[in-house]
Amino acid sequence: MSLFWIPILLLIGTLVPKATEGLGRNVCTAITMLAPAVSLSIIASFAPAIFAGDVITDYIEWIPAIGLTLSMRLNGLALLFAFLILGIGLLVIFYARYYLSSKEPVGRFYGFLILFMTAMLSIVLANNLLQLWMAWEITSISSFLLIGFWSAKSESRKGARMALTVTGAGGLALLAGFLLIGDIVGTYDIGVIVDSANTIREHSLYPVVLVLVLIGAFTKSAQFPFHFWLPHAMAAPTPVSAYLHSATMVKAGIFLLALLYPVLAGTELWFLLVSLAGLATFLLGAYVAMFKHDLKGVLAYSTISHLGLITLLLGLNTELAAVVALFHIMNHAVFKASLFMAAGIIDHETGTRDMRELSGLWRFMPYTATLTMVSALSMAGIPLFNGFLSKEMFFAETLEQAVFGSLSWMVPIFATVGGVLSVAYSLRFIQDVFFKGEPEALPKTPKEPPILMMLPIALLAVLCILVGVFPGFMAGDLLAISASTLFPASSLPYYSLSIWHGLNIPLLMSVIAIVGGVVLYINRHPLYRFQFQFNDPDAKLIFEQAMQKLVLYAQKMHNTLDNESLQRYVGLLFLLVIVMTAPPLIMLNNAAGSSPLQSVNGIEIILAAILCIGAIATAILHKQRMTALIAISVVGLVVSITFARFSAPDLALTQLAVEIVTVILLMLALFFLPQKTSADSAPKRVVRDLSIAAVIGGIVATINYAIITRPFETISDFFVENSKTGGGGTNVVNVILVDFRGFDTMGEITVLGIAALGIFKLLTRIPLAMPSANERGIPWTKDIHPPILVMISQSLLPLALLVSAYIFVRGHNMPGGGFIAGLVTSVALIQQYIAHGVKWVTPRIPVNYQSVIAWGVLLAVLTGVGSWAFGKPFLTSWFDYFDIPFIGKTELASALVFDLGVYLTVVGATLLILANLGKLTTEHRPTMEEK
Amino acid sequence: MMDHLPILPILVPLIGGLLLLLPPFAGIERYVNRRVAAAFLCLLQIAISIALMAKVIDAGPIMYAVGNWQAPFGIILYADSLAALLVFLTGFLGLASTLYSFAGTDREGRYFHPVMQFQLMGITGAFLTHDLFNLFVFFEVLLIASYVLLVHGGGKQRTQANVHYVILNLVGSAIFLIALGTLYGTTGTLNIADMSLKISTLSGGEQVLAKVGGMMLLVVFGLKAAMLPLHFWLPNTYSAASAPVAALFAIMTKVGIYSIFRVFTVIFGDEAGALSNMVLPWIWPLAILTVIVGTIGVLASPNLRNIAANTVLISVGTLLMAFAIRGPEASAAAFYYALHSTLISAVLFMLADMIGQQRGKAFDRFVIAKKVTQPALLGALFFVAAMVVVGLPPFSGFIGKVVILQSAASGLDKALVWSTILISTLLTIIALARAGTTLFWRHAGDSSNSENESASVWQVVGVTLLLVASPVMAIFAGPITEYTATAATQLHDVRLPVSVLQLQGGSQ
Amino acid sequence: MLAFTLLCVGIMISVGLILNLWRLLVGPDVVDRILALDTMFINSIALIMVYGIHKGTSLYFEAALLIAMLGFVSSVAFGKYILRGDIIE
Amino acid sequence: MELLYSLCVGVMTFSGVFLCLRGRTFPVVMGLMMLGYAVNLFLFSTGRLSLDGAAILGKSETYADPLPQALVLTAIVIGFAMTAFAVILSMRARADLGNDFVDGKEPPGRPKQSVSRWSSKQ
Amino acid sequence: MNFWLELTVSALLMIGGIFVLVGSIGLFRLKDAYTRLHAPTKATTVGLGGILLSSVIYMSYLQGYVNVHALLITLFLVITAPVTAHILAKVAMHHKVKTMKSTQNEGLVDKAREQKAVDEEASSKNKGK
Amino acid sequence: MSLLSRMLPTPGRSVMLLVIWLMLNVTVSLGHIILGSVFAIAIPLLCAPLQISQPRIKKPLKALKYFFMVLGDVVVANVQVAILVLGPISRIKPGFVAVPLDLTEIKPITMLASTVTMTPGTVTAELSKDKRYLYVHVLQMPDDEQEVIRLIKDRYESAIKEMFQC
Repeated sequence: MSLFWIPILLLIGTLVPKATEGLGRNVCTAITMLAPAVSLSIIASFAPAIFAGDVITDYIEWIPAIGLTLSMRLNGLALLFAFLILGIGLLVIFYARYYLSSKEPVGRFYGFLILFMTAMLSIVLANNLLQLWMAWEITSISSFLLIGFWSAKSESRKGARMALTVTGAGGLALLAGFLLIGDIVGTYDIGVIVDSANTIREHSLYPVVLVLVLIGAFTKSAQFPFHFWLPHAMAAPTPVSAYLHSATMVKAGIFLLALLYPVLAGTELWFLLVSLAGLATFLLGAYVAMFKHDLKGVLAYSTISHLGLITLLLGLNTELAAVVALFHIMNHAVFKASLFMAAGIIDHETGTRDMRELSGLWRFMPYTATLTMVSALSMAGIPLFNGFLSKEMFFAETLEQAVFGSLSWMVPIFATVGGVLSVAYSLRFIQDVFFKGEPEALPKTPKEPPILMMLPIALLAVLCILVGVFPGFMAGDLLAISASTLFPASSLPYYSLSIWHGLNIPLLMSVIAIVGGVVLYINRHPLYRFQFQFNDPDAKLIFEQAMQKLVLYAQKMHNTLDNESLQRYVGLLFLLVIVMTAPPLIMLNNAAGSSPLQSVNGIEIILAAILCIGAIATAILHKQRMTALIAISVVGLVVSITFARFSAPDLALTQLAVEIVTVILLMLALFFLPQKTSADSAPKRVVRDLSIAAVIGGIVATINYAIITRPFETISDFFVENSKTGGGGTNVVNVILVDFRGFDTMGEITVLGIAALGIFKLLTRIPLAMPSANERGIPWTKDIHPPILVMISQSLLPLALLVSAYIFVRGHNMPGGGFIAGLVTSVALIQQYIAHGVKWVTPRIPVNYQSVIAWGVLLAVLTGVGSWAFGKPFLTSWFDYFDIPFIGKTELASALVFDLGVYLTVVGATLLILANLGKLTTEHRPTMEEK
Repeated sequence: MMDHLPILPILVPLIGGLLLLLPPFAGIERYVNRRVAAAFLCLLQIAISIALMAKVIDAGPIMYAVGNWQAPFGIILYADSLAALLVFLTGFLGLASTLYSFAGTDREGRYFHPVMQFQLMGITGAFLTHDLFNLFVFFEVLLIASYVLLVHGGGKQRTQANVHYVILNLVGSAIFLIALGTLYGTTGTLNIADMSLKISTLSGGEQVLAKVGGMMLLVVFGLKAAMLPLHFWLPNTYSAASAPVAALFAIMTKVGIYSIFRVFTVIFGDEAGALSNMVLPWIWPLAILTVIVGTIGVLASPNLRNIAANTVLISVGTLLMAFAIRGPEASAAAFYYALHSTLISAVLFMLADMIGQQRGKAFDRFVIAKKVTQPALLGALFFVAAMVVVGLPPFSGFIGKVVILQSAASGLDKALVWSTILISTLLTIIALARAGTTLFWRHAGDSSNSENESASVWQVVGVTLLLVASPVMAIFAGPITEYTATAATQLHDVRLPVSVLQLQGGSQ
Repeated sequence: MLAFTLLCVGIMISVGLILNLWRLLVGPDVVDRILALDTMFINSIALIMVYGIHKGTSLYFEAALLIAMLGFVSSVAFGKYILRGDIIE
Repeated sequence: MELLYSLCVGVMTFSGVFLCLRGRTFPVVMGLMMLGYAVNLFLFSTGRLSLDGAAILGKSETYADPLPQALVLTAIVIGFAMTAFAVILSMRARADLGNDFVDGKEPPGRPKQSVSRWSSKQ
Repeated sequence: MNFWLELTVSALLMIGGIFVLVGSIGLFRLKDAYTRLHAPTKATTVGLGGILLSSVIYMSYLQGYVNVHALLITLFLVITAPVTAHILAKVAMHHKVKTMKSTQNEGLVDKAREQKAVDEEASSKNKGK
Repeated sequence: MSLLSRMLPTPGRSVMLLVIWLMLNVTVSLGHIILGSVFAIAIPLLCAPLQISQPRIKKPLKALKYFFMVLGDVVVANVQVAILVLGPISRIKPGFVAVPLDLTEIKPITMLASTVTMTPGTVTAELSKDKRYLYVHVLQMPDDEQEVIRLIKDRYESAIKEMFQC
């Protein structure tokens, strides 16, 4: 049976609860437990092989490009964790069935829980670092969901976010660490990595790797200084805390440390960092736990403390310490899970978790109390309970180690202090809750919970005792086989699991711890007084504030960068052009190239002067918009003369036609815009803009000059040579447009068509205010359609149409073509609109311009498609000469049809724009409902 | 028909879009016809692009000489693995957006579906063409279509955003033409492959001019791609657009990125002599800054659409970084990441819309508001989307991120790229956690009132289509990365288009 | 002789254009500006024709024809704008 | 000649850029137009200036480079479409936003302008 | 080339050129908008006519057949130029531009502006604004 | 209405268009005559909806005569105006006159107005709403304004009247 079945099974199990929610809670719980149970049995079925020393692996190729192979490995360490995860998981599911109130969506809860379980199990089974990381992050995510389960509560949300942020940050560091390891070793396969441990440790990036990995592990395991998220994660429902924050998620970090122990450990740096963090966490957690009034708060800090203890063990430079660490992992999971569940019962039955309100529950819930006390004593490290064993071994190891060189002697002292504290808070837990007077003012009258709710606790408590009494029998093999994975190269160091090792210093330390703890508890009040002088820093508050500050800072930065002013955007665009093009231009020694310059005559100088004056006048007069418009018309006119001057008649025609249409358009729009504006730019801005403009102008002029004074080789000769023979036209420009580069033209008319549609769209239901008088306050004349104008316009129309036909027909051989013809037609029709008005013209031209556009483009495209019938590529032109009687040799060309498409598009587009713009003030204005 | 495969992705949406303007598809009450036709067109487009990919995988890059004029004289379409992939992506995104719009967006104004098709045409054209001026034309097609789509639905915010967007892009187009002119004026050709041959033979002043032209091209493409400091238009524009439009826009920045990859790999790539990789010193800092600014934007965002828009920025920066790292491996990583980031950005825009619809006046702003009507559905969708976008496993984002991170080879690159991307990821997580908890977990009162409509089936279909792509991309990451690796190899082999296009003088 | 005449005429027309531009910029009323622009159209026609004669080609005839046609529309549109604000109504 | 030509292009670019940097829509649109002219002239000249020989076969011995001319033609048309859209958009912006600033709002620190002249007569 | 032909062409050109220039000078010199209207619309018509005529002659000579298409431009101008002038005069009246001091019958401007007939004396005073 | 008259609602215009077409193309080849005829027939048909029906010129010969008369006047006018313009400005005495009209249809009026504008020193400024008066701006006002009115009425208006026979 493949190991992959385990996560797959669980993944399916994720969906089951939601599906079976309707069947009732018991059924749902039972079915939910099925997947973990089956998984557990699968794992168990592998257990004998593992105990026999085998390692079961299994893999599927996934993404070779990034070295991610789905690869599973079940070895001793994984087995230990798998048992913990699935075993305690099952108990928690069972427990949650009673814990959650009937209103709460148990299906969702179970779904999240199983998801988490899947992820956790995937971590321990992963044999590929990237795969492990994937699972690692999913634990963060699913724990986010679980912590935030009671999403209506602010503290849940904040706690969840904090946990996600901290573990997420750690996760990212971890990813970086893993990727580095992958880089160093060349693979992410953990087996190989373990084998090449020396390569890593000797690599120059080893410190970086180590720090990154440790950040990952420490955040997850709530090690100092990343411990602060854990207490706030207590906002989660208690089963979640029992599961995530005792047995599993926080242990993921520890697991990682254990997993990479053979790879990364063994260096000074490792011992220093790990033990320091562990020690600090151990003491800090234990100390703070003393002062927490919330039951879960106590447990949370105690968890932190114990995690610190385990980390410390892993950081001690004795081999046995790592073994002890594993042992304590087991023990801690067992007693802490049961304690959390017990706290949940107390909360559930009394309505509060505040130890200042709780007291004397012994009388109301003796069974619960008994079970709780078993676990709590285990936590305190009292003999006969499992906690004692690992704690005493821990004391022993602190004596053996030499991490801090000559300061190492302090470690046992600190360890003992920690022990004292943990005894004290455990005692407090027992004493304050179950004894010490009568309960008063509780929200609910306490009573025993349902017997089945206590079952998980009972099981765990029994386990505490059993392990505590028969450690070798209960846990020996498992510990041995799991510990052996930490020492792949060598055999396990010698150790013995037993209650009694004789009178020795560790025993003394234990005794000191217990006695000291009792004493401390009895005299706790002075300590409280001392402690409460300090303002208890609320990590949540600080964290939230920090986040808020971060957001505010980001917003401030954002607002400074982006003032939502187009002027800045455009200015930056131009500046970037300057910055990027100026340096190479500076490298250009001489702008002038080698071509001989052409001479200038007076006409050209005058035209150039007009052009420049017109351009500058437009810029200066832009506030008097009408005048500026006239000035820009001049520029357009001279530009088209320039085109004519430099042998481009087609361009001259097009430029002219386009310019006129544009100006008409601008006038139409100007009617709805302010005609004049006052100065609105600060002088500083004007100067700045002028400088930008001047530099850009200079750059463009320089480039232009540099280009046109240099000879070059071009592909154009081909067009000239093939225009007649290959394209069937003598106007090379037109042949390029409709044939050589007809595809461009097709795109171009598409643009025109879309623009027209878009403009129509813009005009639809436009809410416009119209000026009733011009900018001088003179009301508009009442002579809307001067008769003389009407008369002339209508006699001009046939002429204009004829001219446009002429221009169209000759386009292929002479200057002209569909586009210009289209514009001429449009202008002629626009002239009719101007003369007669929309009301008169619209019913007389019963044409849907939108369809004209569509047909125009379609015609052009279909002409292109037509060449497929002859097995030629799109837009392959066809032309031939026919000898028609009386007429003589006549040319027919597909390009003409293409050009007709262009013509139609231009007419349709221009009129769709202009005519509709004119309609705005009439009842023909575009609306959604029309047609 | 198979011979004409490379041009079909351009012609199908074009002809389709035109037909949609004519009876029996035109007219306000015939929207059902339009919808059916539009969906059909998108499916056809996808089918074609799959066929194209299959052919390209089979036979290597193919070219299509429009008008039967050979390179470098005619316009050549050049479909290599990269282009085919992006065409497919475009079609897929188009389908999802179209389906999503059936929920009602398409009826909020005229011409939605036709212009959508034109938009697709412009984008695919830009991906397929191998001619600089034709690229300009297709840029304009896609731009004008995007202008029109952006105002779809009306409203102050859209108009305002459009003003900025249009003006900036018009200036951009002007610069594009100057750049084109400069390059034509020095090399005498417009074909990209041909230009790559000519560029290495330039010397003296011509070389400098070509460099200037190239730099201007970078500015233009940077503007389309929203590279810093030309990114300002993006957040406002994208968050103003209606959801399906914004979703489709997710690919628009990729057009800019694609052009950068194409032009600065083929023309100004390793074989451009003195001009080799001249833009790298610029792209490095700008890419990193783009990510940083995008991240700041994500943190500062007041609503979900803004976050989505800023994640687009981050992805742009990331892709540019991948470009700056250079080499086929980085390019391959970039292509995978581009696929992923495009899809997920689209999802976020759609989700923001769906969530907003159910939150009353607050829409998708991060304030206390009504509870959404369908918390489970939207919550689940959002949650997955958020995981994908920040790059958490097991979705495509994780793989996308890892491939990019892995591709940074040298020490300094690595430090820069890694720290930028990872820190940005963390901050994005923070922002999205904040967003999610506010949108779904903090609410005033219940959603019991009837005015809140629940999400339309079409919306769910559209979003799901895109969202499912992420796990699919993750599951089939093996073959996909293999494909992108091929695409990258083809892109970096500058001689390949020269030989495919049968250009003369490829040897010296 | 012809070449010289052409240059002379060309310069005369250009000088005319400059004078028009002066009027266009100075105004004082919009009428003057429009009138100046209209005159510029006409001068341009003349200039283009002269250029055509100079080159001995009729390729530029259409350009002149179009200026005549479109210039008219443009002037009328300007006039209508001043009179009514709304050109097409 | 070449110098004069590039000078004109430069001046037009200057004017266009300056107008593009204004704060109201109409000048900006005019700036875009102007920039368009400049760019068209620029692009046109990349085929080098040729005084004789329009690219009509049979009309002269040498021909001007026809390719840039064709490109400019396309560019003019596209520019026309874009300008038209920009103009109408600025109109729409005025209608929707109540002013004609490119940013849709008065730049900070400027006195409000009276809008009393505007009535909504049909 | 035939000397006389060249002379004719040159002379026509010269006349045309002079009239074009005169038109522009008129526009430049004249004192009010109304008088300025006269200068260009008239002078340029003949000026252009001369140039076009010379073009017709020259082209016909060059190409060896009668090439009269340049006359079409004149046709266009004959049709359109008066309307332009008319519209511009309307504009001038609309804007009530200043007239030269020596202008006679200024009172007609107001009437013309309102498109009144001359004999609608009574009502025009009250309504005129 | 016969097919012919439906195909050719305005034969005169069609002929004119054909002639213009041939002028444009500078040819009299058969192909162009056929093509031109097609346009000459099609274009008036297409334009028909946009035309307001107006009286037609009944006497083409008179029109031709009128044309040459005006042509002559225009040449003279230009010389006169040129002298005025180039001379001292202070000599110019402009003024307005109102010309009462006998014509009633708008087409003849337009013709008259155009003529007035084209000829020496006069510009049609406005047409009264009831089409009874033509307001004319005169560049150099003779002492008697009736002189101008008489000139316009006798020399041009009557000729136009004859042309249109109304």
